[in-house]
Amino acid sequence: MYQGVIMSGFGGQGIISAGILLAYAGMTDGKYVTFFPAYGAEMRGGTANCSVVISSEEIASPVVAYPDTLVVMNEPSLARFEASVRKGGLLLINSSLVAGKPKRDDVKVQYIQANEIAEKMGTTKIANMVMIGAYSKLTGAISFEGLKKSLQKVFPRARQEIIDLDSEALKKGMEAV
Amino acid sequence: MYQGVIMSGFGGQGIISAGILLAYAGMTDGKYVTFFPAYGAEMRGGTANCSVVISSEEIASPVVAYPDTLVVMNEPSLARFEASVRKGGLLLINSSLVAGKPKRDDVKVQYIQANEIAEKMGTTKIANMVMIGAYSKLTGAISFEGLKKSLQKVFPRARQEIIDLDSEALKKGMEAV
Amino acid sequence: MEKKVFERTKGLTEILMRYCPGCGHGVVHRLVGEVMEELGITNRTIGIAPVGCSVFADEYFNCDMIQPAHGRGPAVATGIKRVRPDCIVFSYQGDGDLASIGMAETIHAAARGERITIIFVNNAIYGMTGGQMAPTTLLGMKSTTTPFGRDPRVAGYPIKVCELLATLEAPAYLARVSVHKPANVLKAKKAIKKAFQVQMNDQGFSLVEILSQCPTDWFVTPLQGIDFVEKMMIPFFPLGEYKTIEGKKETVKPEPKKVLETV
Amino acid sequence: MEKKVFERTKGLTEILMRYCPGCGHGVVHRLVGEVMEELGITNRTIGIAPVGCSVFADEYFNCDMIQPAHGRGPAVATGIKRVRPDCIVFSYQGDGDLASIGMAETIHAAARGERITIIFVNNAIYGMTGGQMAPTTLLGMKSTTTPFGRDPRVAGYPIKVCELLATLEAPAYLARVSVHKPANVLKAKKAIKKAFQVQMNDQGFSLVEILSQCPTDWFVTPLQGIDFVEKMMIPFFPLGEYKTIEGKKETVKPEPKKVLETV
Amino acid sequence: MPRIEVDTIRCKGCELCVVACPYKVIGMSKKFASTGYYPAVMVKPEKCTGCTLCALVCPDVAIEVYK
Amino acid sequence: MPRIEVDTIRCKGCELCVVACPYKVIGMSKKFASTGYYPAVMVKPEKCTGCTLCALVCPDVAIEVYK
Amino acid sequence: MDEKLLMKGNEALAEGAVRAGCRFFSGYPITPQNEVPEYLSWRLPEVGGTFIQAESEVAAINMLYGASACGARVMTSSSGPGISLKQEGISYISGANLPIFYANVMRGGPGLGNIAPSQGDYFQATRGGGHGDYRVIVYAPNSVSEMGNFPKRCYDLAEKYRIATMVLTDGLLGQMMEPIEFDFEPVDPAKLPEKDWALGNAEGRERRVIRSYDLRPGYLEKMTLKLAEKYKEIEEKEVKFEAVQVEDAEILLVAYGTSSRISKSALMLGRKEGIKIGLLRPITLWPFPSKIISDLSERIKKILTVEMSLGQLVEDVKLAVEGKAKVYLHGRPSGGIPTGEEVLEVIKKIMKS
Amino acid sequence: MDEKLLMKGNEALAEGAVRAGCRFFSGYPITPQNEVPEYLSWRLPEVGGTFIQAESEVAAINMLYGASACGARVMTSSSGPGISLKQEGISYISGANLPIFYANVMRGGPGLGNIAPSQGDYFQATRGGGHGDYRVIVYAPNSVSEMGNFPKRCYDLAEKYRIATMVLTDGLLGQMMEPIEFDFEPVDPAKLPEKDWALGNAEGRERRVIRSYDLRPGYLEKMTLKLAEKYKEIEEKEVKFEAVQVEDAEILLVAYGTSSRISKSALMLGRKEGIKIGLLRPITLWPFPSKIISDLSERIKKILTVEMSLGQLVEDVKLAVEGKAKVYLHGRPSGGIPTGEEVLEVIKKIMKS
Ligand SMILES: Cc1ncc(C[n+]2csc(CCOP(=O)(O)OP(=O)(O)O)c2C)c(N)n1
Ligand SMILES: Cc1ncc(C[n+]2csc(CCOP(=O)(O)OP(=O)(O)O)c2C)c(N)n1
Ligand code: SF4
Ligand code: SF4
Ligand code: SF4
Ligand code: SF4
Repeated sequence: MYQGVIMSGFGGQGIISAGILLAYAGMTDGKYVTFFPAYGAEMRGGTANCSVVISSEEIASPVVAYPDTLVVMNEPSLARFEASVRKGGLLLINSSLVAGKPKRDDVKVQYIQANEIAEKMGTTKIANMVMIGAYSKLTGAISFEGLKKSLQKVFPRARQEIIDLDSEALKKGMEAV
Repeated sequence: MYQGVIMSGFGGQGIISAGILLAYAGMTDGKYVTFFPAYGAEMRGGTANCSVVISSEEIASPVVAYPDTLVVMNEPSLARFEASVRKGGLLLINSSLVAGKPKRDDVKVQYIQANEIAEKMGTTKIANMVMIGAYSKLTGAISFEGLKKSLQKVFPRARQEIIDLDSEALKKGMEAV
Repeated sequence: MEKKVFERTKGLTEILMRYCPGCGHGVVHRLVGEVMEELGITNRTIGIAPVGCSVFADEYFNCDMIQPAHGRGPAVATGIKRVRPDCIVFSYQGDGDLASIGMAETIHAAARGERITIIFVNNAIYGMTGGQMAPTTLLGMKSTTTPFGRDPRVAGYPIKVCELLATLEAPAYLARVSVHKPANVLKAKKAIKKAFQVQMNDQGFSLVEILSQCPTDWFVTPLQGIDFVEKMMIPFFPLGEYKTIEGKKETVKPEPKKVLETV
Repeated sequence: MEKKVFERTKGLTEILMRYCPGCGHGVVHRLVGEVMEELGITNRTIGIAPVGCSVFADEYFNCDMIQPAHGRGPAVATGIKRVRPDCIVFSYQGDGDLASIGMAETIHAAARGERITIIFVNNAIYGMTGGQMAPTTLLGMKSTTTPFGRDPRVAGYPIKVCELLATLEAPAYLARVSVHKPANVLKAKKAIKKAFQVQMNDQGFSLVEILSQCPTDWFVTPLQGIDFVEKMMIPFFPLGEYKTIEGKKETVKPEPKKVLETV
Repeated sequence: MPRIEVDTIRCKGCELCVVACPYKVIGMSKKFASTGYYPAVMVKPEKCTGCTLCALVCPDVAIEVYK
Repeated sequence: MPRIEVDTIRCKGCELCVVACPYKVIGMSKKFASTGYYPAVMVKPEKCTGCTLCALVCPDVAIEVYK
Repeated sequence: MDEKLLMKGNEALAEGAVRAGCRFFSGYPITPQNEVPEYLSWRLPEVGGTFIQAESEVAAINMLYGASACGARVMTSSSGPGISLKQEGISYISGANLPIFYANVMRGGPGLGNIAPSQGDYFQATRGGGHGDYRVIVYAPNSVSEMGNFPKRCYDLAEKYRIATMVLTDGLLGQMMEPIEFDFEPVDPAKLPEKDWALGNAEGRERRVIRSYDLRPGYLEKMTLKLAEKYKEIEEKEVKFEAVQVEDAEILLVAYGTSSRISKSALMLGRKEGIKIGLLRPITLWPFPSKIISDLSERIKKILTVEMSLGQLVEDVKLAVEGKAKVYLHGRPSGGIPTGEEVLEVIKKIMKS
Repeated sequence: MDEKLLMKGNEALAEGAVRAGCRFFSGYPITPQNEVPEYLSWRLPEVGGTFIQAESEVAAINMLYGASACGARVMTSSSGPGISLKQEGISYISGANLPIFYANVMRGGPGLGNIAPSQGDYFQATRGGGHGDYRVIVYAPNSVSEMGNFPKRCYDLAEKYRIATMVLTDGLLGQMMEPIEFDFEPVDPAKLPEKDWALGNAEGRERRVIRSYDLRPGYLEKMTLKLAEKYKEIEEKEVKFEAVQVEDAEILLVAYGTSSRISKSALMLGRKEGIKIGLLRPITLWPFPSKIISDLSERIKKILTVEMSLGQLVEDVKLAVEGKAKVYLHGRPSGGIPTGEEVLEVIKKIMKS
């Protein structure tokens, strides 16, 4: 089993922490994992993206040139990464923020109204968790338990309510697909 | 014709300007020349020495490892350079300041009371010129005319009296050997 | 008829600025742009962008620009001004750039009295690299490299650049302003204009220190940012003019060599 | 019975000093040596020799010594003192070393309030490299790189280091003395002693600036040298204490983060 | 009538103009722009005097003022 | 009787001690030492008070004073 | 030994240094290594160590000079521009025989360049960007685990030989996260043997002097010849490398750090297609594993160097090969990151040629 | 053209730069190159140029960055430690494609070292002591005449390729005096073609930007690949060397600068004894005369590199030779100056082996 994932969106959408969560959950599940952020100048705004690899074998390169899954959190990200997705791969689109439609017909496309779902739960800040939940369900690359256990590790200073909310959002994401 | 010369003495004895004068005179005489000072930290005191090559052919290395002539202006210089003089070479010693005697018996040794001679002319500062005069006479490597013409070039800001005095000292040096 | 009473200055390009929401850099950029435009010098100005968030200034100012090594703006400005004394030269710098790595270059350009203008944006933090301590970070203030607050015993005291430079002979104009409120913005613009004029009149070195918000790396909202400038920064970094050309006496040029000749 | 009333301090080694005739470095060396001896700290002192004529200081002071890169004495001292707070650390530096290439390190060590002592020998010239302009070269003064006399328009103005550092919060002791006459030598020694004591008492950063003769590169005799200090240097670089621990107020440590939380 | 124009591409929703306006003319949009930010909008356009104070503090030169 | 001792290996003949001495005790030797310098010597030894002023200014720590 | 941690490479590096006994860090922020000082700013005080944010890289390296002269295990880190500024200091430290450890988390150059991962500072690291004849031991990790475990090796060698040691890594390894296990017991620096050259309290011993100069004619040459002996010994004893499937290889990849992982990807992809690819990964860049490469080149006649630069490592490979095999280069400078697929393409072309 | 002058190498270098159109110098004193700034401090004002004694080498190189960005012919000079401090600036200048000229008058290193002549900074000069992939054109004079005449060549190339150029020389060539004739007409910089990239008055043209960075993904790589093209062209077109009696040589000496003169001494001494010695002197160290050395190594099977270092040039020689001949080294580091006699001894030993 090998999953190369790219997640991409605006700075501030929690792309990086979602990616770390993914990697942590993979490790918790006993897989090999790597996480690599496309770090930029640290200013807010602009786009943020990261690459995660989850694999049952040792990972050579952590570079994900051709993702098996692309998680798209904003419009520009679709344009930038769509072409790179592996044939037969998965395109996971936050349709709350992405109006455009992908041109590829050789990949699986899944839309999620992540912001709407999150907003209903009280804050759009957890839209990233919704997307991760959906990813976990669709690919089976990571388990919900792995994700849940990892939340506390990734956000060590977060209060329990927040963790619970995140966990809830993961679930809603799973349910949405 | 090839002459490798090392001049050595205290800082302040005019070793460097004497060396430059030698080189200038050689050039004026139509020879190839190089001059190389053993420059040190610039503070006063300590020893100063320089290497001059005068040659009728193009000069490869300006480094004088085995001088044809060694001009010794103080005691420590004798100890330091004596051994390096080429067999059959010349050891020119300012005996006003050098009490020790060379151990070599395969070189020509010439003593000059340069400081006494210079002092009689009014200043020990021209002892270097006395030595150069003696060198010119003994080796014929440079002409008195060449030296005289070069004085003004080497000391462009010196007054005529000084130049005349230097020139006189050169002569006295020639006469002393 | 409707009139535009506030429009974008031609001193800036049209390119979107990459700074964070509420960042003071944008305001300072605009003021410099307006001053260039008003003084009619945009065409003959050469600007220097620092290494810092405003590295991008080389895209934003509508004049010839150059982007050099971190902290070396004043040295680069010196090179430029000496070769092109007909041009107006300004160096735009952050606090890390100017007062940490570039401290020597800043002081020496000032001491030489280079005819340059430094626009010094003091936001008490390293913006671009993600919020490390700056030489102007206040005591007790948290940063990513002073996680428990700046402790003077470990990390020393913040440096007051205007006060420091005011001890030098050569600077002709030194002022500290802020851009957190409209009234301050207006004063800041006056100071910047004066600094450029001092250069245009060949009067000497000029520097304007501008207290500026960095909400991102202070971990606050933009509105909290302007409060922080008001309540914490200004009390420590008093606003005002630290040196003006009026107060500057003519330089007497003694000739020690003469003295030496007579001793 | 005959008594030695002045003898060579044990704070210095027996090695002959290589300085030029009439050079002030030797006097300053002796004073530092005497102070170390009198304070009983020679064994636990680590001295830093600069790059400059006094690079050889690492042979002359009778304590552990280190010789680092040109101008970086204060940084090296910082590294040493932080690792060995039990040791007394002094950095001996010339004007080029301290105020030109090392300006940033000097200011920042001072601003951090490092518990170190800097012995700053200001002879208004670069000695070791043969008489180039120093940051403290007086206006009009000739040097091998200001052959027509230092012209402020080209080469800027001399920098007054004590005055500059006095604008910082952290320094605990700053004084300027000279060693050209016996009375001054005595005062210089007092200041040096005080500077070491400030360090021993953990009170903060200390620096003594010593006006000193460099007859060789001033192209004068040693006697003319001391006249030059008296007539030209002292009027420009006033002697005295620029900062003392008495005048130092306790540091208030504000906590901006708290403010931020409440804005 | 005095009014402001907010360039929604430039505006980053920092709200500095909101507090700078003495007449509380400006508020924040509920809808984010293509940039991901929620831009400033006139909420009480009728109160605008064209004083330019909002424009003075806007870090993104997003405001133009007409009178 | 108070007196000074000049270390002729250390002395570089700078004459600072000569002018520092209030009693004009010190003068310069006419003969240079092995170092090439002309060292200081007591020229009026009887006038020496052992005040140590000469030693204070000597850059080469070449003077020791006895009393 | 430890539970598996998911760590950033930079944090692993910092934590690894602390566990290896580092108690003094001075550095200046620069992307992509900021996590190193940020981590140490709280971690070092925790173990009684000192963290200083220096005013510049120049100051930082000179603080190290002082602190290491007192015998402490010290560290600094930076990226391209900052490492350049440290070259004078590194040359001094080398001349003075002081043991230090530092890291270059490479980014794209020259100049301000960018902050993407790159390997353009290989020459600087292995040839000495500073002045004079000196060498620095260079370790090149290729995983977060190695980022965490190499500082210990560096300190041990640094003190054994009194030499500067470094980790040459890049923004990818610095920024990526991976599980890590530390392979050594934490070092208590107080229990390390005393250094008989360190400055400090001179009570009851001769005073000590640390310097990098000797102005007396001839002496410095002797000092440097001593350095040369040390370097020779290190070249003989301290070479480290990893060889992957070289036994039957028909083409040999040579790559270090990030590009060695990419090369491994290519190797795995290629082997699946039946192409006999081997990989030689230098772990120490100086001393360089010349012998093994020379040996392999007797048999494998095609060698491809993969690096994220215009071609720097390739020179060391050629120097080792001495014409015995054909040496090719796939170089992506200034932030270009090759992919396994891309490298495989190059391999295929070479195999056909 | 001129009367023969007896000049110090450093002064020849300074005068040569002025005659070649240099109108801006910023530098910081350091032995053994002090005559350069000292000379220019009065000479530049004479021709309306600017002399600045910078506060440091770091400031000096960055002043150059600014001045050259305005199109002036600019210069700085230093020695080992100072050149190390300039590495960041040189990397920036290279990244920004600015033409500058500088000189390293080498002294003994590493560290403070000494002030004797040395050649220990060869790697730094030819491999780029700074960060990132860049190259500097390096001229190595071996006489006072060349010291005076090479600045002109450097400026011409610097502007032709928009690249940093340098003279790598040493304390011996800097301090020695020799007769010199300038081989070119003085350049009036006002008459040089205008530079269409220089900063200044933007009236009537697009504004210009000079920078060494591009943070957009992929862009910097393209910039650097452009640099690489330029480097390739220079390697093809601008190699300079001198070959002495190589036709019948049975052993080839390779040496540059001071050690090439010493080698020539050895050659002359050896030829007198009937030993067939040839000498290949690289005049440009980068681009390196690899081809001629490679060609010669087809025939001459013994090559001796003579250098005043632990062995740096020898790597370029080996890279050129690619195993075709045996390459020996005679290296004297840190101020050791070999003699012709000494080199001849080494030659004899090699001939016997
Ligand atoms: C030599 C060097 N050191 C460090 C850096 C990394 N760096 C980039 S910007 C910066 C500091 C920015 O802070 P500041 O100057 O205060 O400007 P701001 O970003 O806050 O506007 C640093 C340290 C660099 N690019 N070069
Ligand atoms: C990086 C570097 N730059 C320059 C030098 C050359 N240098 C040696 S000493 C010195 C200046 C000495 O002047 P100062 O500090 O005033 O001390 P002094 O010799 O007058 O006592 C310089 C520039 C050097 N060694 N290293
Ligand atoms: S990080 Fe701070 S200084 Fe930089 S752009 Fe953002 S708010 Fe402005
Ligand atoms: S050159 Fe000047 S500072 Fe140096 S030793 Fe001589 S007199 Fe003293
Ligand atoms: S101040 Fe400018 S950027 Fe901020 S909200 Fe108002 S219009 Fe938008
Ligand atoms: S002061 Fe000292 S060095 Fe100078 S002359 Fe007197 S004894 Fe000699």
